[in-house]
Amino acid sequence: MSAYIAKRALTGFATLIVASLVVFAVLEILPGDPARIMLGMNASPEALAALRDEMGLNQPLVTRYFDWISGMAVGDLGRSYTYSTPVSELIAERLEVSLPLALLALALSTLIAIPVGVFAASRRGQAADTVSMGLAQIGVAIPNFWFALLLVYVFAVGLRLVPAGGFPGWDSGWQAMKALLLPAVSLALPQAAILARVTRSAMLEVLGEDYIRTARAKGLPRRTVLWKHALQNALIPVLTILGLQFAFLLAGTIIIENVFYLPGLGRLVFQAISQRDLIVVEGVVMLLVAAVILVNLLVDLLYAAADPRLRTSR
Amino acid sequence: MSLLEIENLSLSIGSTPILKDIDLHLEQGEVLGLVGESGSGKSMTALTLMQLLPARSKAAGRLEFDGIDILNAPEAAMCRLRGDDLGMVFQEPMTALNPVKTIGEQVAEGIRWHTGANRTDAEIRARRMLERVGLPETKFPLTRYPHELSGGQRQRVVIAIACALNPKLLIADEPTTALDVVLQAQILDLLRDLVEENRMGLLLISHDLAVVAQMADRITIMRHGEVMESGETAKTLLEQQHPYTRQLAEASTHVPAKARHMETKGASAPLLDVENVVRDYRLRRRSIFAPPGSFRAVDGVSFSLKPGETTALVGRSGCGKSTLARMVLALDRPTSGSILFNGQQLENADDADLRAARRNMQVVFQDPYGSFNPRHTIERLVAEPLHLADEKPSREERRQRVAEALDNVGLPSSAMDRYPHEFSGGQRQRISIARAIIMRPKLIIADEPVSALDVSIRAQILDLFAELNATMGLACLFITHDLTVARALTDTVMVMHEGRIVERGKTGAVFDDPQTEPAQALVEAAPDLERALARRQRLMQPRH
Amino acid sequence: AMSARTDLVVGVVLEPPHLDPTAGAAAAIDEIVYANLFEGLTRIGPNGEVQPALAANWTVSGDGKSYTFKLRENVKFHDGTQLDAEDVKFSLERAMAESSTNAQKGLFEAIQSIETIDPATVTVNLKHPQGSFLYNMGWGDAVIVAPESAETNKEKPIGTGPFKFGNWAKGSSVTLTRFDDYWGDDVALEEVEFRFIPDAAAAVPALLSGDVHAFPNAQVGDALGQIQADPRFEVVIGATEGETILAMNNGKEPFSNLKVRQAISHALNRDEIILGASSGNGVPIGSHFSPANDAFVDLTDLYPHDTEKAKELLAEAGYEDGFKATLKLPPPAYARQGGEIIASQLREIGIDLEIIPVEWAQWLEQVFTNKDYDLTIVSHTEPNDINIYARDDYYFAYDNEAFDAVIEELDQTADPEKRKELYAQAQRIIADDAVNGFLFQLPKTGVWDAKLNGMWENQPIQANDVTGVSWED
Amino acid sequence: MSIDPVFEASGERHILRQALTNRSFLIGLTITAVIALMALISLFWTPYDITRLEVAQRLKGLSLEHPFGTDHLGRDILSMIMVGARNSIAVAFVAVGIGAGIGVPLGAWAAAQRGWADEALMRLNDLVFAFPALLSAIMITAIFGPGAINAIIAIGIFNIPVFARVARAGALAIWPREYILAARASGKGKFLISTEHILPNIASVLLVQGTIQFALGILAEAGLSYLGLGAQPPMPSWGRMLFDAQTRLVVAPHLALFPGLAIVITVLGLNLLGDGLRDVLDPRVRRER
Ligand SMILES: Nc1ncnc2c1ncn2[C@@H]1O[C@H](COP(=O)(O)OP(=O)(O)OP(=O)(O)O)[C@@H](O)[C@H]1O
Ligand SMILES: Nc1ncnc2c1ncn2[C@@H]1O[C@H](COP(=O)(O)OP(=O)(O)OP(=O)(O)O)[C@@H](O)[C@H]1O
Ligand SMILES: [Mg+2]
Ligand SMILES: [Mg+2]
Repeated sequence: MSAYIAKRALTGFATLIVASLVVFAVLEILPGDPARIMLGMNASPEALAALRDEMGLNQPLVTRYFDWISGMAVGDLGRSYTYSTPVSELIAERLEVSLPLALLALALSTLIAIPVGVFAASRRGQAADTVSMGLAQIGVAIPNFWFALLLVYVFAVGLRLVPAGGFPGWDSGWQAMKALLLPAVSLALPQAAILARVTRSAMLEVLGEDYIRTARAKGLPRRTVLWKHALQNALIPVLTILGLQFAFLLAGTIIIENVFYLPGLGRLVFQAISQRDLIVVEGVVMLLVAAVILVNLLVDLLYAAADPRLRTSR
Repeated sequence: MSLLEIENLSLSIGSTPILKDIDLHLEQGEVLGLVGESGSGKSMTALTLMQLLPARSKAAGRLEFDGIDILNAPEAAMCRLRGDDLGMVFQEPMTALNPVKTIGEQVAEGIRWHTGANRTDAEIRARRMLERVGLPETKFPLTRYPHELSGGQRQRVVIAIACALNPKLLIADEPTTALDVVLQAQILDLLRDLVEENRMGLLLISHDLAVVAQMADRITIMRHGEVMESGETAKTLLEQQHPYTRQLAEASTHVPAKARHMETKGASAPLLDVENVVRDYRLRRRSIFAPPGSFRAVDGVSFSLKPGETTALVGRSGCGKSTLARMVLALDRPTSGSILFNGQQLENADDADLRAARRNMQVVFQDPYGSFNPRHTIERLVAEPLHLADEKPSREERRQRVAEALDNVGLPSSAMDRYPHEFSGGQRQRISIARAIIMRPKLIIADEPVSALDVSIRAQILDLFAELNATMGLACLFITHDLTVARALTDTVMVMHEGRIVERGKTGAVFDDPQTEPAQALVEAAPDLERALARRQRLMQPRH
Repeated sequence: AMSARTDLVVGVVLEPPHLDPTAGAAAAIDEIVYANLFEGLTRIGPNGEVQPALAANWTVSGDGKSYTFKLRENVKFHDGTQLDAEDVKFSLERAMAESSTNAQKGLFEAIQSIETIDPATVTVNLKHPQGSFLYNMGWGDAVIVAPESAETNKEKPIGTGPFKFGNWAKGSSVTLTRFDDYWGDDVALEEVEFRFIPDAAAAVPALLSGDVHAFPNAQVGDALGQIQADPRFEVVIGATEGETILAMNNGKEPFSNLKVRQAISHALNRDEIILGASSGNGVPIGSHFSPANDAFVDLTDLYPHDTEKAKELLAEAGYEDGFKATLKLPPPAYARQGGEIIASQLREIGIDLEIIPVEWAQWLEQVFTNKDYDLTIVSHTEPNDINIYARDDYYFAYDNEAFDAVIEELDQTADPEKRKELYAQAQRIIADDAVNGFLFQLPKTGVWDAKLNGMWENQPIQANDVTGVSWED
Repeated sequence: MSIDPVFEASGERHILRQALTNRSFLIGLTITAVIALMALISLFWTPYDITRLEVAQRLKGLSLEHPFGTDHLGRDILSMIMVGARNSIAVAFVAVGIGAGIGVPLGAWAAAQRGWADEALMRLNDLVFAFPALLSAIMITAIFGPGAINAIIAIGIFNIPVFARVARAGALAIWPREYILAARASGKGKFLISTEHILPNIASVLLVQGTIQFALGILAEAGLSYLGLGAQPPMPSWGRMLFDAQTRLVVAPHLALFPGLAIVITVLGLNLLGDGLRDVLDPRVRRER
């Protein structure tokens, strides 16, 4: 097992290197001069040149790449052009919002979707199945930003139960939690819908397996069979989707963070791209790539936890 | 009162009638064999008993088990019954166990549910039961997962689950079909022991008359959802009063008329010459630093085949038969050794060089359905090897040749424009044989060509092989685990064990007097209807 | 009785890159710190007038080349140090220096030298008289900082204002808190949070849900009508210094042709543009000058909306069948929506525009720096910036010696009346030349809680001075 | 030798009958057809010319002249929805085309080749997957400028690994089948086998995946447009209409309602169609991702 992890770490590392090259190259051809953007329309050419120098933009490409990479190796992601603070600090601050948000959304969608999926599968073809899967279909079809706006108008503007957006910081405790509620729900809805459908179809597949019949032949009642025998077997495809979702949630919050003006990673990177704060973009993208790799590894380890057949075969 | 009494049982699924007026009864300590061709309703009868029928099923009639009216029993009552007084062993040991739970859990689960025992007590009982079916704690701890067991071992676990609480009735639905003959014999022994020990009733479902003859006191023969005949095993099978019983018995002992091909001229050069062939499968590395391990599936096999000669390759499951066949077909490359076919070296040839060899060598696989692309018409399927012809045949020519090949296997040319799913199993296997012979090859390799088929269909296909061998002078390498088939079709036989050929010779000679231990085990375990009946008759004599 | 609330949440669109107004151009910096945290010698009042700030008063020498400022007593920086003349000298010299990163170095160009007479008196000597000097000293870029803290002001600003820096939750908000040792009258508010809400769509619910109390410059578009009707809110449409123009590349065929530019000017229907691009708010302009300014001349009638006239002029210029051109649009709504309307208006006279939306980064590079454009729409928000038409190499590619002369004279003139006249002249020249299509003055749509007093109505400079704001009981 | 009777009905009619009794399929097909028809009609006719702005008529509510009202520039929203359908569908369609056109051959090739080619492709897939799709789409539009074409490229690129994966998984499941062995025994090479046997057998899985990606493409276009990076004026798309509507929700909710519903209904229709197709085409094929 540890050898397996080592191998995965190695390929993950290689992926990171390739990713760093890609990111660096892509950002290099991004039009727009960061210095110009920082100084605005009426900046003098000398001021521009001075700033470019200060930002290290005049150095040769290769030098800059290796500077960046070697910095990253020791945890130094460079300094943001626009904020002139270390990128790692910026990212850490934003993660305080994005990570809990993603986890909350993930928890919400999992807690809703899996019971719904199991329930629907156990009543295949009955009204409960049709209704819950119909809702899931609609959930998948609704653009999440549209749903988010509806939520804001109902729960923030209309009922005033939660703030319409913004994030007061974790010092404010419950308030912070409240601020993340609507964003998490709007992120979780389509995810839950997808997950519910995957759970249902995985369950249906498992319920047709011979060992379910064996379990029933032991005299176990239906419900016990459903939860104790079927669910764990249906977990593999569900885990796959969960893994994909987490990566999506961490990065895909750009739109939702915009709707709720949350100071998260998604908005940081969105803003950084439009302001050509390349070093920040690079840092965030590398972080996300690393997160995806890590989550994939985690999912694979969870596979093994869910299915003993996968434990020894590697 | 009988343990199980079934009267006028009918079953329909949706609007399709499945069972019609079934009558059955079974006493304590008795073994009842339920036989019939595929789809005759054997499994459905069993599932009705367990009340585990598919959705939209409707059963009517009287079904009484141990005084309980099963058809009208509520689900809760059935839950109490299943796994306690009523145990069932299903057909497929590979899939009958939950892959994510340990065998201990799976055996103990039923015990806990029915007796309310705590985990430790249940595990103690589970352990005892597993020991009983031949899985001792020392070698097979409760913490094993199903995938860590072989097929036969898994089937033992399934039996342990079914018998954990000493049921009054055990239903075994084809408990051995997925196992090789040696394993089959072991499982049957086990079942017999359990019956004797606990005076358990056993409903043994099988399509194999030999197996049933060996095991059952009484036998019931089904066809199309109806009971054809039932009675004492030996009597029923020997007297064969019902025409269907006769048909079934004949088919299962069928030996093609040995209209043997022209005598093999001893002097002729071998068609196929396999020399010291080895095939290693690489196993996954255990760690990045350790060298990858390997598994030797075929280990130094040499043999040769003359034109027109038929040879059987027999052996237990997993001994390397298919691997060897794939190498001879040049679909797989040997790790070492050489294969000479028709004067051409195969082991290192590339696709272009192989065209000539392929033209003279074709294959028939076990599963007639799986060997067709379901989306192609029969014409296209049968014509596939024409790809090897030097000149691309015209459309008419192609149809002509396909029609000819179909005719050779006894199918009308109207079959050409249809799709595989529109044919029965036997017909499909004919089609795949048609494909194999369309290029008029010199050698056909048949990898278990009849083991997926029903007894009656099997007989037809065996006849076809015998006929083709006689009329076309085909050489044939016949891979099978069924000794009857080998005996019926082939001149010589090779017995394979763990990758090696351990014994070879004239078919009759080897089977009548096996010399090596693996060959002996095979012959001994092979169920044989006539022998079983003879023994049964001997046993019954004193009672008369 | 219940005491009035002392907290305030102000919504602003952009987050500043840092908080040092003397080291960055971003208006977002001034919008938080100007007058609240940092003060200069003078300050700009709510209507654009120059008021005393750290300088209690001043005298100007007869030749207009020397200003002597008398500093207030007992002014403390937030770190407790005392303000004196040396600090003023340091601040101005730092801004003027070669290595200075001050974004508006032009403000200090005229300064010859700075003398400290005594701890409370400073004299600034100019190279030549400069009419706008006192105004210039009121800019955010000219605030007074202390030598000890100058370098760390970006992250932890130390000024002399009534509010001191509290906390900056990056991406979210900046909080200022009351400075108890302030030299002037105490402010009513304890704490002011500037919350960043970049998305126009988010601003409306933020306001309606009560999360944000005031948007000095609300970009709420058409929702404004709704908010206006709501008694909970006060809506004040004020003026800004933002002239919205349809900029033309005067250096490129066919826009180098006066008749073509005039034809375009005639084809524009300002009312429709203001309605569609700015929800009907905004004052039409006929030249590059703010109607809020004293020196404003209304030139909107010079090229009234007249499609026939426009077609005629186009024909005279040799484009009977019109022509194709591109219109590059930066992200703001006024540009993107205005662009669609203008494209549809110019199509009426046969000019077929291809709309190319660009990001700011691309706009700056392609349009502003490389002059690679035909037409574009943009708002020039710097105050009194008509002089950009005199710049060589500016992106309009406009060159008129007569105009340059007027601007030069303006620069040397201190007399208000004379200046006014010169401004009028300048406005007329560029209007006659139809350098650009002059559209409208960006409105400052202030929206705030009706119980809030003392918010600025206009935006003479980019700042949100909340020193006079208080809640009604 | 006796000749067996050949029985049972032909397969084609079977599929048609299945299709006509499958509820998801029928509903999905109807919705999709209506939307497609609407887009098609908009090529020749719309109730109003959307290139002519009547700013004075802006933000009108629902009325007989304008059943869905007018937008902020006075255009008829019904006409906008019709033309927007065209653009939204075109973007999603071409993006799926790019994804399938490149991804399917790649996936089939990897499955046929196995070994290093397979490994390399899968790692490449992982790499693309590792980049957050939306983020990369933003970068692509940052390089080439926002616009429908670039949205297509951005969405298309992220469809490639999806199709490659599905094709590879499907092909891997088919390769060990006996009929492939039979075809190899008939001397057919990897290319012929892939085109003759593998692709037709994974076509239904791909078709189903295609409808899913199509639906996702419409959502992705809407998302990009919502950030102002999708279709650009004067070209309407549903996403862009929502983008324009967001600031006007309180005054003119119909601006967001109709394009939003259009998206929901279309995506719903496509999903239903996909689900239905899966049942109709191959009830036995297991769902693969
Ligand atoms: N779920 C089902 N729905 C409809 N018909 C079914 C279903 N399961 C089985 N059948 C039909 O019921 C009949 C009896 O099937 P059953 O499984 O009992 O046959 P069997 O005798 O066990 O055959 P085999 O030897 O192949 O196991 C067959 O014709 C089969 O097609
Ligand atoms: N690709 C492979 N990698 C590793 N081991 C393999 C592979 N294919 C087959 N084996 C192993 O090689 C041995 C021989 O397999 P083969 O398929 O030739 O058996 P067989 O004699 O045909 O058995 P059966 O009668 O069950 O078909 C088995 O133990 C099998 O597990
Ligand atoms: Mg059966
Ligand atoms: Mg085999």
